[in-house]
Amino acid sequence: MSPEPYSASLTRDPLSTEEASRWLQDSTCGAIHLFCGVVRDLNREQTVTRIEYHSHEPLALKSLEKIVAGLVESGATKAIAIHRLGMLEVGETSILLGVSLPHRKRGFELLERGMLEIKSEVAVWKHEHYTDSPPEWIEGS
Amino acid sequence: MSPEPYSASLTRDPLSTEEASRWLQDSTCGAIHLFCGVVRDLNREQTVTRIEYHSHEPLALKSLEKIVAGLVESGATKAIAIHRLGMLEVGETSILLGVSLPHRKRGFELLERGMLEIKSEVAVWKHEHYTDSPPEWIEGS
Amino acid sequence: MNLNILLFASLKDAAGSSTIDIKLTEGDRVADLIEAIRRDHPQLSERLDHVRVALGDEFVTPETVITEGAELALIPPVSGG
Amino acid sequence: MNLNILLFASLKDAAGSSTIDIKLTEGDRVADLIEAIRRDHPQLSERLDHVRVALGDEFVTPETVITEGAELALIPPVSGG
Repeated sequence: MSPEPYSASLTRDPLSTEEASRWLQDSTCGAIHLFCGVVRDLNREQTVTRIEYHSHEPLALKSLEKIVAGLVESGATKAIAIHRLGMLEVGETSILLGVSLPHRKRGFELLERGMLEIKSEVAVWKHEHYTDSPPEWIEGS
Repeated sequence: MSPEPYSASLTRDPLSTEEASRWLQDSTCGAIHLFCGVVRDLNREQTVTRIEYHSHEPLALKSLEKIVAGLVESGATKAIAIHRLGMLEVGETSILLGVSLPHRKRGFELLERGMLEIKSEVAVWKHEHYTDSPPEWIEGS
Repeated sequence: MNLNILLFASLKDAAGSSTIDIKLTEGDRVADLIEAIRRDHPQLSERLDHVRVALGDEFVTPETVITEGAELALIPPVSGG
Repeated sequence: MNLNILLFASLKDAAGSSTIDIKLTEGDRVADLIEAIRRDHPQLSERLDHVRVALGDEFVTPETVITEGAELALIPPVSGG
Protein backbone atom coordinates (compact mmCIF):
# COMPACT_ATOMS: atom_id res chain seq x y z
CA MET A 1 0.00 0.00 0.00
CA SER A 2 1.49 3.31 -1.04
CA PRO A 3 1.15 6.26 1.34
CA GLU A 4 -1.24 9.08 0.50
CA PRO A 5 0.20 11.86 -1.72
CA TYR A 6 -1.12 14.43 0.76
CA SER A 7 -0.51 15.10 4.41
CA ALA A 8 -2.32 17.30 6.95
CA SER A 9 -1.34 17.79 10.55
CA LEU A 10 -1.65 19.97 13.63
CA THR A 11 1.36 20.38 15.88
CA ARG A 12 2.66 22.30 18.87
CA ASP A 13 6.25 22.08 17.58
CA PRO A 14 8.05 24.62 15.36
CA LEU A 15 7.48 24.08 11.64
CA SER A 16 10.32 23.22 9.29
CA THR A 17 10.35 24.17 5.60
CA GLU A 18 13.20 21.72 5.11
CA GLU A 19 11.16 18.76 6.36
CA ALA A 20 8.13 19.80 4.32
CA SER A 21 10.24 20.23 1.24
CA ARG A 22 11.80 16.80 1.75
CA TRP A 23 8.35 15.27 2.12
CA LEU A 24 7.20 16.96 -1.11
CA GLN A 25 10.21 15.85 -3.11
CA ASP A 26 9.42 13.46 -5.94
CA SER A 27 11.58 12.43 -8.88
CA THR A 28 8.83 13.44 -11.34
CA CYS A 29 8.54 16.96 -9.88
CA GLY A 30 10.45 20.01 -11.10
CA ALA A 31 8.72 22.44 -8.75
CA ILE A 32 8.23 22.73 -5.00
CA HIS A 33 6.16 25.65 -3.72
CA LEU A 34 6.05 26.55 -0.04
CA PHE A 35 4.01 29.16 1.76
CA CYS A 36 4.61 30.10 5.39
CA GLY A 37 2.15 32.20 7.34
CA VAL A 38 4.12 34.02 10.00
CA VAL A 39 3.15 35.93 13.17
CA ARG A 40 3.75 39.61 12.49
CA ASP A 41 3.99 42.46 14.94
CA LEU A 42 1.05 44.50 13.69
CA ASN A 43 -2.64 43.66 13.19
CA ARG A 44 -5.59 46.03 12.98
CA GLU A 45 -3.22 48.83 14.02
CA GLN A 46 -2.24 47.22 17.30
CA THR A 47 1.22 46.00 18.24
CA VAL A 48 1.09 42.23 18.52
CA THR A 49 3.45 40.56 20.98
CA ARG A 50 2.39 36.96 20.40
CA ILE A 51 -0.56 34.88 19.26
CA GLU A 52 -2.06 31.79 20.80
CA TYR A 53 -3.67 29.46 18.26
CA HIS A 54 -6.66 27.45 19.50
CA SER A 55 -8.43 24.75 17.55
CA HIS A 56 -11.26 22.26 17.41
CA GLU A 57 -8.68 19.67 16.52
CA PRO A 58 -10.67 16.81 14.92
CA LEU A 59 -12.70 19.27 12.86
CA ALA A 60 -9.64 21.33 11.85
CA LEU A 61 -7.66 18.26 10.87
CA LYS A 62 -10.49 16.89 8.75
CA SER A 63 -10.84 20.22 6.86
CA LEU A 64 -7.09 20.50 6.39
CA GLU A 65 -7.02 16.98 4.95
CA LYS A 66 -9.83 17.76 2.53
CA ILE A 67 -7.99 20.85 1.36
CA VAL A 68 -4.68 19.12 0.59
CA ALA A 69 -6.51 16.15 -0.98
CA GLY A 70 -8.28 18.71 -3.19
CA LEU A 71 -4.96 20.23 -4.26
CA VAL A 72 -3.73 16.79 -5.34
CA GLU A 73 -6.99 16.21 -7.20
CA SER A 74 -6.40 19.51 -9.02
CA GLY A 75 -2.92 18.64 -10.23
CA ALA A 76 -0.43 18.72 -7.37
CA THR A 77 1.69 15.57 -7.25
CA LYS A 78 1.95 15.97 -3.47
CA ALA A 79 0.50 18.48 -1.02
CA ILE A 80 1.22 19.11 2.64
CA ALA A 81 -0.34 21.42 5.24
CA ILE A 82 0.78 21.78 8.84
CA HIS A 83 -0.93 24.17 11.24
CA ARG A 84 0.82 25.03 14.44
CA LEU A 85 -1.15 25.45 17.67
CA GLY A 86 -0.33 26.99 21.03
CA MET A 87 1.55 30.19 21.83
CA LEU A 88 3.69 31.65 19.04
CA GLU A 89 6.09 34.58 19.14
CA VAL A 90 6.42 37.21 16.40
CA GLY A 91 8.36 35.68 13.48
CA GLU A 92 7.24 32.10 14.11
CA THR A 93 5.42 30.18 11.37
CA SER A 94 1.79 29.31 12.14
CA ILE A 95 0.89 27.59 8.88
CA LEU A 96 2.98 25.85 6.27
CA LEU A 97 1.36 24.87 2.98
CA GLY A 98 3.34 23.20 0.21
CA VAL A 99 2.82 21.48 -3.11
CA SER A 100 5.09 19.73 -5.58
CA LEU A 101 4.33 19.14 -9.23
CA PRO A 102 6.12 18.43 -12.53
CA HIS A 103 6.00 22.07 -13.72
CA ARG A 104 5.72 25.21 -11.62
CA LYS A 105 2.99 27.01 -13.54
CA ARG A 106 -0.10 25.68 -11.73
CA GLY A 107 1.61 25.63 -8.34
CA PHE A 108 1.15 29.33 -7.63
CA GLU A 109 -2.63 29.21 -8.02
CA LEU A 110 -2.95 25.91 -6.14
CA LEU A 111 -1.08 27.37 -3.18
CA GLU A 112 -3.17 30.53 -3.27
CA ARG A 113 -6.41 28.54 -3.43
CA GLY A 114 -5.27 26.27 -0.58
CA MET A 115 -4.54 29.26 1.64
CA LEU A 116 -7.96 30.81 0.92
CA GLU A 117 -9.59 27.51 1.85
CA ILE A 118 -7.54 27.18 5.03
CA LYS A 119 -8.43 30.73 6.06
CA SER A 120 -12.15 30.13 5.57
CA GLU A 121 -12.59 26.47 6.58
CA VAL A 122 -10.12 25.30 9.18
CA ALA A 123 -11.36 25.52 12.79
CA VAL A 124 -8.47 27.47 14.26
CA TRP A 125 -8.71 30.80 16.10
CA LYS A 126 -6.11 33.39 16.93
CA HIS A 127 -6.00 34.81 20.45
CA GLU A 128 -3.87 37.89 19.87
CA HIS A 129 -1.81 39.44 22.62
CA TYR A 130 -0.89 43.14 22.46
CA THR A 131 1.50 45.49 24.19
CA ASP A 132 -1.19 47.99 25.22
CA SER A 133 -4.45 46.11 25.68
CA PRO A 134 -5.88 42.76 26.78
CA PRO A 135 -5.79 39.81 24.35
CA GLU A 136 -8.54 39.53 21.77
CA TRP A 137 -10.09 36.68 19.83
CA ILE A 138 -9.89 37.15 16.10
CA GLU A 139 -12.95 35.74 14.34
CA GLY A 140 -13.08 35.83 10.56
CA SER A 141 -10.07 36.82 8.49
CA MET B 1 24.08 51.46 6.86
CA SER B 2 21.29 48.92 6.65
CA PRO B 3 21.80 45.87 4.43
CA GLU B 4 19.90 45.61 1.17
CA PRO B 5 16.40 44.07 1.40
CA TYR B 6 17.29 41.75 -1.47
CA SER B 7 19.94 39.13 -2.01
CA ALA B 8 21.14 37.31 -5.13
CA SER B 9 23.79 34.65 -5.26
CA LEU B 10 25.29 31.76 -7.20
CA THR B 11 26.61 28.78 -5.31
CA ARG B 12 27.97 25.26 -5.75
CA ASP B 13 26.57 24.18 -2.36
CA PRO B 14 23.16 22.60 -1.71
CA LEU B 15 20.37 25.14 -1.19
CA SER B 16 18.50 25.41 2.10
CA THR B 17 14.90 26.60 2.35
CA GLU B 18 15.43 27.03 6.08
CA GLU B 19 18.28 29.50 5.62
CA ALA B 20 16.39 31.40 2.92
CA SER B 21 13.31 31.56 5.09
CA ARG B 22 15.35 32.83 8.03
CA TRP B 23 16.88 35.51 5.83
CA LEU B 24 13.41 36.58 4.62
CA GLN B 25 11.94 36.75 8.11
CA ASP B 26 10.91 40.25 9.19
CA SER B 27 8.71 41.29 12.10
CA THR B 28 6.43 43.27 9.75
CA CYS B 29 5.85 40.28 7.46
CA GLY B 30 2.99 37.81 7.78
CA ALA B 31 3.90 35.85 4.63
CA ILE B 32 6.98 34.04 3.34
CA HIS B 33 6.77 32.46 -0.12
CA LEU B 34 9.41 30.06 -1.37
CA PHE B 35 9.81 28.44 -4.74
CA CYS B 36 12.30 25.64 -5.41
CA GLY B 37 13.12 24.51 -8.92
CA VAL B 38 14.18 20.90 -8.70
CA VAL B 39 15.96 18.51 -11.08
CA ARG B 40 13.38 16.00 -12.29
CA ASP B 41 13.92 12.69 -13.99
CA LEU B 42 12.15 13.44 -17.25
CA ASN B 43 12.60 16.19 -19.84
CA ARG B 44 11.53 16.20 -23.50
CA GLU B 45 10.67 12.52 -23.09
CA GLN B 46 14.16 11.48 -22.08
CA THR B 47 15.19 10.03 -18.74
CA VAL B 48 17.41 12.55 -17.02
CA THR B 49 20.08 11.24 -14.66
CA ARG B 50 21.60 14.57 -13.64
CA ILE B 51 22.08 18.12 -14.86
CA GLU B 52 25.18 20.26 -14.87
CA TYR B 53 24.45 23.97 -14.56
CA HIS B 54 26.91 26.31 -16.30
CA SER B 55 26.90 30.08 -16.06
CA HIS B 56 28.43 33.35 -17.17
CA GLU B 57 28.73 34.22 -13.51
CA PRO B 58 29.11 38.04 -13.44
CA LEU B 59 26.33 38.44 -15.99
CA ALA B 60 24.04 35.93 -14.27
CA LEU B 61 24.59 37.49 -10.87
CA LYS B 62 23.84 40.97 -12.15
CA SER B 63 20.55 39.83 -13.74
CA LEU B 64 19.55 37.89 -10.64
CA GLU B 65 20.19 41.01 -8.54
CA LYS B 66 18.08 43.17 -10.84
CA ILE B 67 15.24 40.65 -10.61
CA VAL B 68 15.12 40.50 -6.81
CA ALA B 69 15.55 44.27 -6.54
CA GLY B 70 12.56 44.55 -8.90
CA LEU B 71 10.47 42.31 -6.66
CA VAL B 72 11.21 44.57 -3.68
CA GLU B 73 10.35 47.61 -5.78
CA SER B 74 7.01 45.94 -6.58
CA GLY B 75 6.03 45.31 -2.99
CA ALA B 76 8.10 42.52 -1.47
CA THR B 77 9.60 43.51 1.86
CA LYS B 78 12.55 41.22 1.16
CA ALA B 79 13.47 39.01 -1.80
CA ILE B 80 16.14 36.36 -2.22
CA ALA B 81 17.31 34.28 -5.19
CA ILE B 82 20.02 31.65 -5.13
CA HIS B 83 20.99 29.71 -8.23
CA ARG B 84 23.01 26.59 -7.81
CA LEU B 85 25.77 25.71 -10.31
CA GLY B 86 27.69 22.53 -11.04
CA MET B 87 26.46 18.94 -11.21
CA LEU B 88 23.07 18.20 -9.60
CA GLU B 89 21.34 14.89 -9.08
CA VAL B 90 17.62 14.29 -9.59
CA GLY B 91 15.74 15.78 -6.63
CA GLU B 92 18.27 18.51 -5.90
CA THR B 93 17.19 22.17 -5.93
CA SER B 94 18.72 24.28 -8.70
CA ILE B 95 16.98 27.58 -7.97
CA LEU B 96 15.46 28.98 -4.82
CA LEU B 97 13.40 32.16 -5.06
CA GLY B 98 11.71 33.66 -2.02
CA VAL B 99 9.86 36.79 -0.95
CA SER B 100 8.43 38.02 2.32
CA LEU B 101 5.75 40.67 2.69
CA PRO B 102 3.14 41.87 5.18
CA HIS B 103 0.24 40.02 3.49
CA ARG B 104 0.39 36.96 1.27
CA LYS B 105 -1.86 38.11 -1.55
CA ARG B 106 0.73 39.73 -3.85
CA GLY B 107 3.42 37.18 -3.05
CA PHE B 108 2.13 34.52 -5.43
CA GLU B 109 2.31 36.78 -8.47
CA LEU B 110 5.66 38.27 -7.44
CA LEU B 111 7.18 34.82 -7.18
CA GLU B 112 5.69 33.78 -10.51
CA ARG B 113 6.99 36.93 -12.20
CA GLY B 114 10.43 36.46 -10.65
CA MET B 115 10.65 32.91 -11.98
CA LEU B 116 9.64 34.00 -15.50
CA GLU B 117 12.34 36.66 -15.39
CA ILE B 118 14.95 34.22 -14.12
CA LYS B 119 14.06 31.73 -16.85
CA SER B 120 14.42 34.35 -19.58
CA GLU B 121 17.24 36.59 -18.32
CA VAL B 122 19.76 34.78 -16.14
CA ALA B 123 22.83 33.48 -17.99
CA VAL B 124 22.70 29.88 -16.82
CA TRP B 125 22.54 26.79 -19.06
CA LYS B 126 21.57 23.22 -18.33
CA HIS B 127 23.77 20.43 -19.63
CA GLU B 128 21.41 17.47 -19.28
CA HIS B 129 22.68 13.94 -18.85
CA TYR B 130 20.51 11.00 -19.89
CA THR B 131 20.45 7.25 -19.40
CA ASP B 132 20.31 6.43 -23.12
CA SER B 133 22.07 9.20 -25.02
CA PRO B 134 24.92 11.72 -24.75
CA PRO B 135 24.42 14.91 -22.73
CA GLU B 136 22.72 17.86 -24.40
CA TRP B 137 22.76 21.59 -23.89
CA ILE B 138 19.34 23.05 -23.24
CA GLU B 139 18.97 26.51 -24.76
CA GLY B 140 15.76 28.40 -24.17
CA SER B 141 13.12 27.14 -21.77
CA MET C 1 -31.89 14.27 26.14
CA ASN C 2 -28.98 16.27 27.57
CA LEU C 3 -26.18 17.45 25.34
CA ASN C 4 -22.84 18.94 26.16
CA ILE C 5 -21.91 21.55 23.53
CA LEU C 6 -18.29 22.58 22.90
CA LEU C 7 -17.52 26.31 22.70
CA PHE C 8 -14.53 28.06 21.14
CA ALA C 9 -12.89 31.48 21.02
CA SER C 10 -15.15 34.42 22.03
CA LEU C 11 -18.09 32.08 22.69
CA LYS C 12 -16.08 30.30 25.33
CA ASP C 13 -15.18 33.61 26.97
CA ALA C 14 -18.78 34.87 26.80
CA ALA C 15 -20.07 31.67 28.41
CA GLY C 16 -17.23 31.60 30.93
CA SER C 17 -16.80 27.91 30.15
CA SER C 18 -15.63 25.68 27.31
CA THR C 19 -18.90 23.75 27.28
CA ILE C 20 -22.60 24.36 27.96
CA ASP C 21 -25.36 21.83 28.67
CA ILE C 22 -28.50 21.95 26.59
CA LYS C 23 -31.66 19.87 26.95
CA LEU C 24 -33.26 18.82 23.65
CA THR C 25 -36.14 16.61 22.63
CA GLU C 26 -35.85 13.49 20.44
CA GLY C 27 -36.12 14.62 16.80
CA ASP C 28 -34.79 18.13 17.41
CA ARG C 29 -32.59 19.59 14.69
CA VAL C 30 -29.55 21.86 14.71
CA ALA C 31 -31.85 24.88 14.25
CA ASP C 32 -33.67 23.87 17.45
CA LEU C 33 -30.36 23.62 19.27
CA ILE C 34 -29.51 27.20 18.29
CA GLU C 35 -32.92 28.38 19.55
CA ALA C 36 -32.40 26.53 22.82
CA ILE C 37 -29.02 28.19 23.30
CA ARG C 38 -30.51 31.64 22.61
CA ARG C 39 -33.12 30.96 25.28
CA ASP C 40 -30.89 29.40 27.95
CA HIS C 41 -27.72 31.43 27.32
CA PRO C 42 -28.81 34.92 26.27
CA GLN C 43 -25.23 36.21 26.67
CA LEU C 44 -24.30 34.09 23.61
CA SER C 45 -27.27 35.19 21.55
CA GLU C 46 -25.72 37.96 19.46
CA ARG C 47 -22.77 35.76 18.52
CA LEU C 48 -24.91 32.90 17.21
CA ASP C 49 -25.75 34.54 13.87
CA HIS C 50 -22.32 33.78 12.42
CA VAL C 51 -21.78 30.45 14.09
CA ARG C 52 -21.67 27.11 12.27
CA VAL C 53 -22.32 23.82 14.04
CA ALA C 54 -20.02 20.82 13.87
CA LEU C 55 -20.93 17.24 14.70
CA GLY C 56 -17.75 15.31 15.44
CA ASP C 57 -15.31 16.26 12.68
CA GLU C 58 -17.90 17.50 10.15
CA PHE C 59 -19.94 20.65 9.74
CA VAL C 60 -23.72 20.05 9.77
CA THR C 61 -26.70 22.05 8.45
CA PRO C 62 -29.61 23.55 10.43
CA GLU C 63 -31.76 20.62 9.21
CA THR C 64 -29.55 17.89 10.65
CA VAL C 65 -31.39 15.84 13.27
CA ILE C 66 -29.53 15.57 16.57
CA THR C 67 -29.23 12.20 18.25
CA GLU C 68 -28.32 11.20 21.79
CA GLY C 69 -24.60 11.50 22.56
CA ALA C 70 -23.86 13.74 19.54
CA GLU C 71 -20.54 15.60 19.87
CA LEU C 72 -21.65 19.07 18.95
CA ALA C 73 -19.57 22.22 18.75
CA LEU C 74 -20.33 25.86 17.97
CA ILE C 75 -17.83 27.18 15.45
CA PRO C 76 -17.40 30.97 15.22
CA PRO C 77 -15.81 32.41 12.04
CA VAL C 78 -12.31 30.93 11.92
CA SER C 79 -9.06 32.90 11.88
CA GLY C 80 -6.33 30.34 11.39
CA GLY C 81 -3.60 30.31 8.80
CA MET D 1 42.42 45.24 -32.19
CA ASN D 2 42.25 41.63 -31.02
CA LEU D 3 39.41 40.48 -28.81
CA ASN D 4 38.93 37.28 -26.91
CA ILE D 5 35.24 36.33 -26.92
CA LEU D 6 33.72 34.05 -24.28
CA LEU D 7 31.52 31.19 -25.48
CA PHE D 8 28.92 29.20 -23.56
CA ALA D 9 26.82 26.06 -23.86
CA SER D 10 26.41 24.71 -27.42
CA LEU D 11 28.56 27.52 -28.86
CA LYS D 12 31.47 26.36 -26.77
CA ASP D 13 30.99 22.78 -27.99
CA ALA D 14 30.63 23.91 -31.63
CA ALA D 15 33.83 25.96 -31.42
CA GLY D 16 35.65 23.26 -29.47
CA SER D 17 36.87 25.96 -27.09
CA SER D 18 35.49 28.30 -24.43
CA THR D 19 36.88 31.35 -26.23
CA ILE D 20 37.57 32.53 -29.77
CA ASP D 21 39.83 35.35 -30.96
CA ILE D 22 38.40 37.97 -33.29
CA LYS D 23 40.16 40.87 -34.99
CA LEU D 24 38.12 44.07 -35.15
CA THR D 25 38.79 47.63 -36.29
CA GLU D 26 38.55 50.71 -34.08
CA GLY D 27 34.92 51.91 -34.13
CA ASP D 28 33.42 48.49 -34.90
CA ARG D 29 30.10 47.71 -33.26
CA VAL D 30 28.56 44.56 -31.82
CA ALA D 31 26.86 43.92 -35.20
CA ASP D 32 30.30 43.94 -36.85
CA LEU D 33 31.57 41.48 -34.28
CA ILE D 34 28.77 39.06 -35.17
CA GLU D 35 29.62 39.39 -38.87
CA ALA D 36 33.29 38.76 -38.14
CA ILE D 37 32.42 35.60 -36.21
CA ARG D 38 30.19 34.35 -39.06
CA ARG D 39 33.11 34.83 -41.44
CA ASP D 40 35.92 33.41 -39.29
CA HIS D 41 33.95 30.67 -37.51
CA PRO D 42 31.34 29.37 -39.97
CA GLN D 43 30.59 26.41 -37.70
CA LEU D 44 29.01 28.92 -35.25
CA SER D 45 27.05 30.75 -37.91
CA GLU D 46 23.65 29.08 -37.61
CA ARG D 47 23.67 29.52 -33.84
CA LEU D 48 24.32 33.26 -33.94
CA ASP D 49 20.76 34.25 -34.84
CA HIS D 50 19.50 33.73 -31.30
CA VAL D 51 22.59 34.89 -29.48
CA ARG D 52 22.80 38.04 -27.36
CA VAL D 53 26.08 39.75 -26.61
CA ALA D 54 27.24 40.70 -23.12
CA LEU D 55 29.92 43.22 -22.25
CA GLY D 56 31.18 42.49 -18.74
CA ASP D 57 28.05 41.97 -16.62
CA GLU D 58 25.59 43.74 -18.95
CA PHE D 59 23.84 42.86 -22.18
CA VAL D 60 24.61 45.24 -25.07
CA THR D 61 22.82 46.08 -28.32
CA PRO D 62 24.06 45.57 -31.91
CA GLU D 63 24.82 49.33 -32.03
CA THR D 64 27.20 49.32 -29.07
CA VAL D 65 30.71 50.37 -30.09
CA ILE D 66 33.41 47.93 -29.02
CA THR D 67 36.56 49.24 -27.40
CA GLU D 68 39.97 47.67 -26.82
CA GLY D 69 40.01 45.13 -23.98
CA ALA D 70 36.19 44.72 -23.88
CA GLU D 71 35.10 41.53 -22.07
CA LEU D 72 32.64 40.21 -24.59
CA ALA D 73 30.57 37.05 -24.38
CA LEU D 74 28.10 35.34 -26.69
CA ILE D 75 24.97 34.38 -24.77
CA PRO D 76 22.74 31.68 -26.28
CA PRO D 77 19.13 31.45 -25.05
CA VAL D 78 19.38 30.70 -21.34
CA SER D 79 17.92 27.66 -19.60
CA GLY D 80 18.52 28.22 -15.91
CA GLY D 81 16.03 28.09 -13.08
